[in-house]
Amino acid sequence: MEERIHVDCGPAALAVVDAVAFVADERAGGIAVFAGTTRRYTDDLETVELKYEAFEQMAVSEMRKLAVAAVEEYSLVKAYVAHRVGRVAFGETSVLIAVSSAHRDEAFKACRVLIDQVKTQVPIWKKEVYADGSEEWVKGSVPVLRGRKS
Amino acid sequence: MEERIHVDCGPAALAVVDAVAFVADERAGGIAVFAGTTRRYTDDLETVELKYEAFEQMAVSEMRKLAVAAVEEYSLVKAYVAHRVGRVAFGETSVLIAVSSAHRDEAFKACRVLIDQVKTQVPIWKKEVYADGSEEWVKGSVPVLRGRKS
Amino acid sequence: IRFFAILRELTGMRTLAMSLDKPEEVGVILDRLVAHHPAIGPYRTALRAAVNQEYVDEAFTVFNGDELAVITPVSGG
Amino acid sequence: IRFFAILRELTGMRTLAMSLDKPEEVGVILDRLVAHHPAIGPYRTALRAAVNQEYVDEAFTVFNGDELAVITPVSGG
Repeated sequence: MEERIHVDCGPAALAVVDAVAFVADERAGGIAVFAGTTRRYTDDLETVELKYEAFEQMAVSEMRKLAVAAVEEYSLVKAYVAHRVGRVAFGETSVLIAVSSAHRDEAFKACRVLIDQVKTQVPIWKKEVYADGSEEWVKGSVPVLRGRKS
Repeated sequence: MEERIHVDCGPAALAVVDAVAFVADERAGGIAVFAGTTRRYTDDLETVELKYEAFEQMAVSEMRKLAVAAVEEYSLVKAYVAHRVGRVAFGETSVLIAVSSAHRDEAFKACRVLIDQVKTQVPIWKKEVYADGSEEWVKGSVPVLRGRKS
Repeated sequence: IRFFAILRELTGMRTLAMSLDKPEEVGVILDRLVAHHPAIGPYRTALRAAVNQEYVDEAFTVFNGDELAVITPVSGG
Repeated sequence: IRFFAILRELTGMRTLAMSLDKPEEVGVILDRLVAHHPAIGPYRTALRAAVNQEYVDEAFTVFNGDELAVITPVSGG
């Protein structure tokens, strides 16, 4: 299983080409990719950059669990899940998901589930930095317990 | 509208990096990509390559209509739709869709609708070439009339 | 009249020029094609026609000078 | 005990070492944290705890030597 999954959480820039290169496989008929990018404008507010902070080791561990579950549930060939931390300028990619599968339906579903879960389950926090210099931590989601330890 | 849409149907290889570069935009919060790739094995049959034939001018025209409709329906920032013709070796990309939008839900939905429509509406035909030298045109879908001319 | 893919192979033709005596419906022209090229017959019920690069139904009227494309079920992707 | 993001800023701490007299439930430890660091109070009901890098519920028992992370609502993406 391990060689079919790539997970990363760090300050390096994320490139779609790397994600696609990882998941490409001669058993795959389709590759679905989602890249979350920094919007410059949200309504009228100009965002200069985003800053991400993570509990990095746990984030990697959680992303790996999510990827393993997706590979099993959707019969994926390969899965790539990465989240950047630190400053992310507008137009750059903060989160990157790529999956390959024999058929496109599984690829789309898995890609969508993975981005939704990364946003709501992984210990990563986003701070918006506005043009006027103000900063604000973005309201988030309480991670769901999934029958783990109690 | 035109500068927000890129459509192509020709023999050149398709690269995800080009599609992402086209749709990337500072108004976009998410980019969804689908790449259809040639599977080497379908069950036990080994496919050596695929050959695609298109009514190219009409294919471009139909893909453009589909992209325009998707941009409007899903409030996309940009859309890229390309299909390769001629020989496509296994592992290579035959069809490539990329869309950007403010929010990820629209990007996923539009990307999925576009690939489904490209497969069922655009005058392109696929022939599988097997390892034993035999060839077969793939069974397809009758394009749906959408209240156009009658 | 343009043919593609399997119909191109079965008929051995990429294009066929047909001069119409008078404007005719797409369905009539397709039936005439089948009569002259029986290899098309098994595909007749699944054919879609495009006139001047737009899909049309079989009641659509074709004039001399129009470009008719005979589209078997498509299988891109 | 590890703090991140807004709690790191509000408390001014990245980590806090706490030696437990006896094993205790996560919820008890979180309540004690709030008592000593009232800035955490408004976030108390939305906190999730992770012990040794796995999410746990508030009844989970923490032992000396365990690593407890206090997780405010996450907002990656």
